[in-house]
Amino acid sequence: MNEYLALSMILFTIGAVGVLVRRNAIIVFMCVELMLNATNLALVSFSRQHGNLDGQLAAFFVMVVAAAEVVVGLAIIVSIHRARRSVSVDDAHLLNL
Amino acid sequence: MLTLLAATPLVGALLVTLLPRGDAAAQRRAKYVAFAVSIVALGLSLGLLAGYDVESGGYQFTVQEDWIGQLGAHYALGVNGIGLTLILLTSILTPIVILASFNDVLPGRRSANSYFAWMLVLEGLALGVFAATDVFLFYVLFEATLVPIYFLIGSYGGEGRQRAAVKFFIYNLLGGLLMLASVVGLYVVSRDAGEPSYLLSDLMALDIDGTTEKLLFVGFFAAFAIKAPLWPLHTWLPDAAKSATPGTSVLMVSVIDKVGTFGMIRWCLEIFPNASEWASPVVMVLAVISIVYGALAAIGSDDIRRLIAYTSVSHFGFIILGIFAFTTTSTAGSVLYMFNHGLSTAALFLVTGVMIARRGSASIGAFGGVQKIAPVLSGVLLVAGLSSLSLPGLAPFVSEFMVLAGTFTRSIPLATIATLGIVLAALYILIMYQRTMTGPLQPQSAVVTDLDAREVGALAPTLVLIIGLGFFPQPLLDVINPAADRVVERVGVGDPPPETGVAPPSDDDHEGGH
Amino acid sequence: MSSLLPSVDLLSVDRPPIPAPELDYLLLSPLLVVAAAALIGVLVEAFCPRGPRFVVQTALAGVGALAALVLSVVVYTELDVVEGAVRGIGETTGDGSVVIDGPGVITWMMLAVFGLLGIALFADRKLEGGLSSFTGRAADAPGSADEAEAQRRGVEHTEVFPLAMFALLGMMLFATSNDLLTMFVALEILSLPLYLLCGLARRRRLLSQEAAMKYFLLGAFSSVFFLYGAALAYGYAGTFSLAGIEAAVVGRSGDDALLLAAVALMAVGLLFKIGAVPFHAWTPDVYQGAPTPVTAFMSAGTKAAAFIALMRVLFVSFGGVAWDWRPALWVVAAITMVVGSLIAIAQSDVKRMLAYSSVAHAGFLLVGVSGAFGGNEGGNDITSVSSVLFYLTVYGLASIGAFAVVMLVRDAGGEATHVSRWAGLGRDQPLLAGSFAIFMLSFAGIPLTGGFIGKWGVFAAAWSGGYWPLVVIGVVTSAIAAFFYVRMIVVMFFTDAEEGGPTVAVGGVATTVVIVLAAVGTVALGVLPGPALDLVQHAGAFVR
Amino acid sequence: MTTFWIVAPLIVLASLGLLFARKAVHAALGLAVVMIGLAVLYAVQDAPFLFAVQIIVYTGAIMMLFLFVVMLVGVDSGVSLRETLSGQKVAAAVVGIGFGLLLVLGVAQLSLGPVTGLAEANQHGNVYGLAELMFGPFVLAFQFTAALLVTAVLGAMVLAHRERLTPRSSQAELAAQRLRDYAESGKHPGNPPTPGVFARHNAVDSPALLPDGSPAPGSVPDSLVDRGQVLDVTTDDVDDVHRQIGRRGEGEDEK
Amino acid sequence: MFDYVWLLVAFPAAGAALLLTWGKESDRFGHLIATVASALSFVWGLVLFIGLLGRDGDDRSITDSLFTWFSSGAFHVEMSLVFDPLSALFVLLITGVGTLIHVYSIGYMEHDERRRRFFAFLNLFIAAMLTLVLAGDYLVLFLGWEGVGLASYLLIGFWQHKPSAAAAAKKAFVVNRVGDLGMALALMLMFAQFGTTSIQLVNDSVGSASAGVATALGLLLLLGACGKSAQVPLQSWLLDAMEGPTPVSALIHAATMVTAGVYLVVRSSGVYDASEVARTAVVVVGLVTLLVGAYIGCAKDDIKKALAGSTMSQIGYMMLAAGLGPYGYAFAIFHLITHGFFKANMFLGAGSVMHGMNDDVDMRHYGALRKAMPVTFATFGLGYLAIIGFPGFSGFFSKDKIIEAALGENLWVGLAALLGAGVTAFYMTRLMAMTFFGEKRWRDEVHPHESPRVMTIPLIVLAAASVLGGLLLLGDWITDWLEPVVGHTEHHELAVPPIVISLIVTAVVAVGVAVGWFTYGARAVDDTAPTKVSPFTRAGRADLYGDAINDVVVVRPTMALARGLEWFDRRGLDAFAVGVGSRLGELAQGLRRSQTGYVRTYALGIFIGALVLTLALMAVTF
Repeated sequence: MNEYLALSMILFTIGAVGVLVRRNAIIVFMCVELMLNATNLALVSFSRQHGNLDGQLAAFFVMVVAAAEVVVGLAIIVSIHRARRSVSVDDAHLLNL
Repeated sequence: MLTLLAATPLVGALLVTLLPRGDAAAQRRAKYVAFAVSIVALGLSLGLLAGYDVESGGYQFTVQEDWIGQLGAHYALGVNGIGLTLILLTSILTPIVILASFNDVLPGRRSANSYFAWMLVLEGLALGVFAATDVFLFYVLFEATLVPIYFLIGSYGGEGRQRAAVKFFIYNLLGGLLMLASVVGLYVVSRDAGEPSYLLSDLMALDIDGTTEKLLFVGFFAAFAIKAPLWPLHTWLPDAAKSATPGTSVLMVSVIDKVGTFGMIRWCLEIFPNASEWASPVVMVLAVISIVYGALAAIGSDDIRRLIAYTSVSHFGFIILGIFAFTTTSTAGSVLYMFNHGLSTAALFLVTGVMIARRGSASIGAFGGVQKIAPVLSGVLLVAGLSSLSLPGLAPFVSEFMVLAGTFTRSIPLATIATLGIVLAALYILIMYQRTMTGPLQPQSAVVTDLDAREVGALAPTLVLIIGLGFFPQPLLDVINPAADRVVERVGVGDPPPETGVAPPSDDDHEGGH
Repeated sequence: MSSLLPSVDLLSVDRPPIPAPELDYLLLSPLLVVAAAALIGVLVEAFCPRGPRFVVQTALAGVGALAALVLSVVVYTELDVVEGAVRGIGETTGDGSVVIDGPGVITWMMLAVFGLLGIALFADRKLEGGLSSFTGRAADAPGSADEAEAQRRGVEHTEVFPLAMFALLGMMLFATSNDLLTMFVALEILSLPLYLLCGLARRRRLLSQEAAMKYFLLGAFSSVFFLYGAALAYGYAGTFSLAGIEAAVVGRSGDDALLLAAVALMAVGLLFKIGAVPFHAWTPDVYQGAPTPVTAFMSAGTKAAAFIALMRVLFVSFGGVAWDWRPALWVVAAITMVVGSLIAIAQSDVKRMLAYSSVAHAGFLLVGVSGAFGGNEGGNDITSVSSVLFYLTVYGLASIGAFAVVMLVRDAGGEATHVSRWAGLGRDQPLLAGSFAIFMLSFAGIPLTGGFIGKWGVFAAAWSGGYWPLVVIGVVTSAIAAFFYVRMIVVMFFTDAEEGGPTVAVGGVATTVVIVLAAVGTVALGVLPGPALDLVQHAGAFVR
Repeated sequence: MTTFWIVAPLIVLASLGLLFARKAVHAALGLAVVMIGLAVLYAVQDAPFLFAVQIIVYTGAIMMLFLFVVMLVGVDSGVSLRETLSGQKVAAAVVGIGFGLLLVLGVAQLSLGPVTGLAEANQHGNVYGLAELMFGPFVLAFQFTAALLVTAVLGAMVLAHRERLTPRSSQAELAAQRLRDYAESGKHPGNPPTPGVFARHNAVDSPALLPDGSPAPGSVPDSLVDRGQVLDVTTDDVDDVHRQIGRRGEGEDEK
Repeated sequence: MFDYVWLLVAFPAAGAALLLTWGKESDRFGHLIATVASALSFVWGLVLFIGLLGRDGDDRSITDSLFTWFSSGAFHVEMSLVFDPLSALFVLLITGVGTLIHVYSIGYMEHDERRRRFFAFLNLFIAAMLTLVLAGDYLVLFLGWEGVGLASYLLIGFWQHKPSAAAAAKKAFVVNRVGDLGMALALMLMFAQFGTTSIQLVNDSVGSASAGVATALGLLLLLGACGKSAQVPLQSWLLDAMEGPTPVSALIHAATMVTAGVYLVVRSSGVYDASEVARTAVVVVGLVTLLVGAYIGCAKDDIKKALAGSTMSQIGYMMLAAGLGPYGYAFAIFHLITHGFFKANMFLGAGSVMHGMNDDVDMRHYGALRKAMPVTFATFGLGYLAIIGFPGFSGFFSKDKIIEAALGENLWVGLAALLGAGVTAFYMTRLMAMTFFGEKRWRDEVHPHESPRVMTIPLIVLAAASVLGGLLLLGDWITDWLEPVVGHTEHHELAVPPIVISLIVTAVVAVGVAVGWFTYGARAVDDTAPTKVSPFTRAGRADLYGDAINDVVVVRPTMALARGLEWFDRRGLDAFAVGVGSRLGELAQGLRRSQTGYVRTYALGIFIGALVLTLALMAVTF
């Protein structure tokens, strides 16, 4: 049980670090997806731990949410790419100070 | 009655705002209306004085309505002798200020309507502040007074007005917010004791835990000390006074700053008597520093308006000293001092305002020998100045002496150092007078013409009052004394008896000659 | 590994039927009506010809929000008193996944009002020469010929109205979710439309898109933290239900580390939404880049919903470990106030300034939350919940009003948001500038404005909880914060206009109404806050 | 358990690809591996339904969408590899390691007690169990998820869909316009049509058609004409072409 | 009758008020109003005095309480006037000399366009001075005390266009304020100690207080007296005060106001009786001033300054006498009165000389005026004889008594007083010689002439008084008269009979006169002051460096402190307050830079926040 949790946490952390270090907006977004997946793993594990399906259902919802989020997110990324020909998150820093 | 009194200027302000603007005639009309309103308010407050039962003292004309029940806030008004004195001061000074400000040159093409409207707003709020017997109501009005002054300085003042206005605002707001913390704390204390209530009477009945009381006291006191202003929290005042129009300065220093000292008596002493006593050594030392420091800084000032501001710092030191000496004499003296200082500072600001406006400079060095061409102006300045240095026979003397005498019974060293203030006062006034008015007429100050009838009309009442109260302060003291008594009793320190008893002056002695 | 063969499960026959969940449609009606308005909006988008579409959408959204407001009031009157440890009103529905209680319904009302005002701003088509503030065609590259053509033809994205209604739905659901899963879904429902809306500005589209992307990436990032926290909480308690978690916490049935990690991570997601330091960094960029009507709506609505959710989670589920999270929240509140106020001083753009101001206000609100004061026996106290509710109302009103004013102060390049461009506004447009001054004074907490009572309330709540040092920090920060509000007044009233200063566009009736309502509301809540305070106090505590 | 120890390292390795892969495609593939690995772990943990959904929705749909976008913006779209923010990587590494350690050591080491297992919950089958929840306590969440999906659709529409503002000009219109321009301003009408223009085929042997439908002379290489290999153009063809691309053009012609 | 004591004050006060507020039309007759007001006061004073004479010795103190000035808590101050033998004498002196000087001024100020105001100020002075001496309460006394200070200020600076006059006026006021510091503290001490400031009550009960209190009171009052009476160390203003018109110098800075200090000491006899230390201090102050004043008087070429030095010196005598306690109070007052006559006489004479000399004050430009101004010469000569103590003249009696009493107290004190008498004779002889004898040294454009009648008549009257003032001592009338107020004790028996002392004094005076005559009368005097003079002369000319010392010790440090503080206030304290603001601003700018615009930085912030938050929460459990 703990090992699932540990794996989930490791994945979560890798995802978080990825958000910080990757500059390609798409990859950044993939990292967020990785974090979501890590969460799902935790949910599923806890579900088995507690012997109820709430966790699994939550994981299912997360997938749905993730799907919607991906659509919106990728649409935003694409529209930015269309305007700037770039998907680097660092190129978008007109708003500062 | 009190509501009507406070509402009159506010309604008047609205009226003045709504009057048509623009050409000279419209502006003149606005001025006349504003003046008339302030006269009505004066009449009302004189009516108040007439209706006030001096014999029974205490709070009169009380009004009490629930306002924000959840907070325990009430719309509660009432005046005792102290409040009445300051209400009188406010309503006397406002028409004078309005009259004296008739020809103020406003920056840009700003309209006189709003200028006078703001003044009336300020008057209304100030009257409310002095009449409030609910902490919350008081606080609200106290803070609200910042806005009109802020606009009066920032919009109509002279050079550096924006900076000065912001400084004024932030400085005072900081104090006000510290007080807010205590106001909030007071709610909690009062709620924990039962129903929340901000009524003065309810709060006085509270038994506040020692540490909490000190904490709450500090918040209140900080606000009042900034407002008053007490060294070292005074630095906003010279700047504000320098940049404001004379009328604004008068309202600010003579009226609104009194809220600080008034608040110390009304709220700090009444609600937190133990903490007040606990803090009094420190406060008294600060007050004495204020006295000497303000006077010295005034001596060193070249700008007339800053000079007057520093003198006020010094005078406020006296007032605060008297309050925290906790004797009936000194407390009553402080209240009387508030009134007198209001008058003398008003006269000083207004008459120097005339000089400065005509000369176009506020630097002492820009004048010289003005007495020759403007004897009336110079005479008024001299009388105002002499009252500021507390010459016996002029109103401030009595109050200053009462403060000092009361303080002396409490602390001889502090009273002694404070007395130094009277020497320094002579220096700052006379040096200023000497350098501006006497000597051969300087060519550059030849533009200073003498006071005209309107200006004399505006200033005369202050001078008459200054001289009159110098000899006959007792009627006012009769109003003040019961309240001062009560405050001192509340703090519970009590007047120290004379060290060496003398046969108490029998009544025969007093009325012997008659 | 039998479970790898699901077909076996699917074929079994002896399964009891799943009972239909009990839904109290009356209680849910505000949610449903908003959802309906949004969905109908989508249909309108598909089937209504372009000509009347804008008007239809506006009306639809407006009616939806208004109906939500009315229904919320109706619902509020229907709520029953729940006597618990502390008095509350309301009940749960949907098998406990949504709780319709006093604070929640009041938040609904608040949100519905904000929604109405926001819609009004969305609908102003006078400012851009007959067009709304939103880009005509988001798909066009900024500056392209297509865009110019779309502009010329007056093409508009009327989808913004359904999107706004979805966001409103999300906010309302967020405030009344009674389990973490619903809360997460609500969080996403409110976030996604806002991400989109942020990117749709007509002017400065690159900035707008950038804002959208930042908001989106960071929003997604932080909501994952929330989700992970929720997962850990589930791990701790074995349930997502707030009440279930509370029971577990009270019984200490799990491991503290898990619990506290759950609190912390969930807090990250929620604090992000309210814009607390150090999770605030998106606020200025997004507020500045987003179309101003969106900023107005978002600043008021998101904050309200997120705060209620935050308090619901902390007070209901984790009230038992309040001693553990209060110090942390304390520190966050203090840092938020200080940093928000300080950086605001250094701003020269009105929208950014307002953004940092919103950060500072998040700090002040957190002061009220940190106190975590649920009231004494007497019941009629200023509690954390009631004070925060009141504060949110006045903040939201002033914020929407202020952004509405920002919309009107324009020059050739659109909104003139640089502070210096506002010089002399008070002389030319005394009423407009006066309204803005009222909002600023309310933000600064000057008496006779709602902001003052609001501040008083949160401070009272914090002090009641024994957190007076935080109150002191709060008041000192207020003074710092006052500096930039006051500076706006200086610029508008005391500074003479520069050459070619901004011209104030005559906004549509809607915008004017919004400004007037916000100003009147701000003053009314300052002078006579009694009824409103009554309302928020009557709301009582959260119902489980 | 064995499955876990086989799959877990794979997952971690694949996930590291997200951190270190230079190309977005590689990262996406790494993520796909992670997802599939997770699917396996779901299956191991008595979550057959999620196993399926993970494969179908996540790996199947979401990852495809990612890859699609990656292709759209260009596989090699230039995100420079030089770090622009100094210290960002170090800070991220430090914080990440700290965070990971904190969670793993602080939280994952706790004793959760015996695993209850899902035997009971799954007694009527996993899907049934989930359905019971979904249509029970979480029905509202489920229903409002619809809003999420509609939003997503709406968003995609708003950001990507370009409504046609003007009807597309037919070739006939364009040609007519060119000639009008020539008549009015002497602007060169351009080269004569090349083979395949207006024809049904692009092949060299189909002659270009003139606006009236007749074959344009010289549009087919002479050698082909000589060999008689020119595609025959019938009126039907022309009508077809009209029907396909230029209805309005035809109408105008008739006028 | 005695219910109307207040009329004494009211006449001049009303006159002053009338003249100050009345417009220009009163320019023509304003001076008459003032003179009449003063004269009325004198007449009324005379009536009252006679009324007092008709009463028993024990019943000669009439308290007239007008109204309660102020009353609060334990503090109760009556606006009360006391008419008793002491104040009666003063009333007569003040109103009498005052009226004469009013008359004199009519002529002296004839050509001054602001004459009306001058008379208003004179009347103000009379009113204040009368308040001072009539006061039944120390606070009322203080009112008069400051009132005369104000009048003095206004009159010294009457010619405001002269910067020196304005400066002198300010200086007088400020130095007096230093003295007032003592007064004010004494008043407070009285209040704290006795709960009252009534003169009667304080003096009655001071005996029952501790000696320390009495000493403190005595010293504080002495400080006040020093300021008003120009005693060392607060003497410096008097010489500058000669900037005022000469009648002012005569009235205020010779005859009346400057003697108020003596009056104060005598009036507070109860206090001084109770404290040996305080008395000694008074003696020392008086003695030092006596010598300092005399020394300065020797060195001045300015006729008014020489007279001013003399005034200081003579008041020193009075202080000395007052410091002797019951032995000397009466003699102090006696000398005060005779001095009032002859010094007023001489000042007015000096004014007359100046009037004839185009306002030139330098004696080196005079000489041989006895022929040009015979009346002035004659009256001045009589005053001269009085002041040097020529036997039979008033000064002879009064000074003699003081030296006698001083010798009775302490040999050295007596000897010093004796020395003073000699020096007085020297410098007065010098003055006489330089002014009226010798060769004429006038400038060509000057045509000395006798003053008009309106000026000479007062001179004549005062000269007569100077001669006859000694009559007051007849039959110890003055000591008996004052005894109910101040008490009187004969001094210790002297080793030699009083007549011997008189002879010794006369001899010393003769030596002084001789030295003076042979130095200045018998020899020609330079018409410019020699510059190569001994350090002693230089010191005398520089007022014994009194101003320099004040300057170095007090004025410059104070002004430097004031400027420094003002600077500190702007650049230190305020800059600190503002600095806190700007530091915050800088901090804000620094924090603002954290907003880089890079989304990854923001994400890092969130991540760090998450880490710290988690850590913080979990730290609770670890």
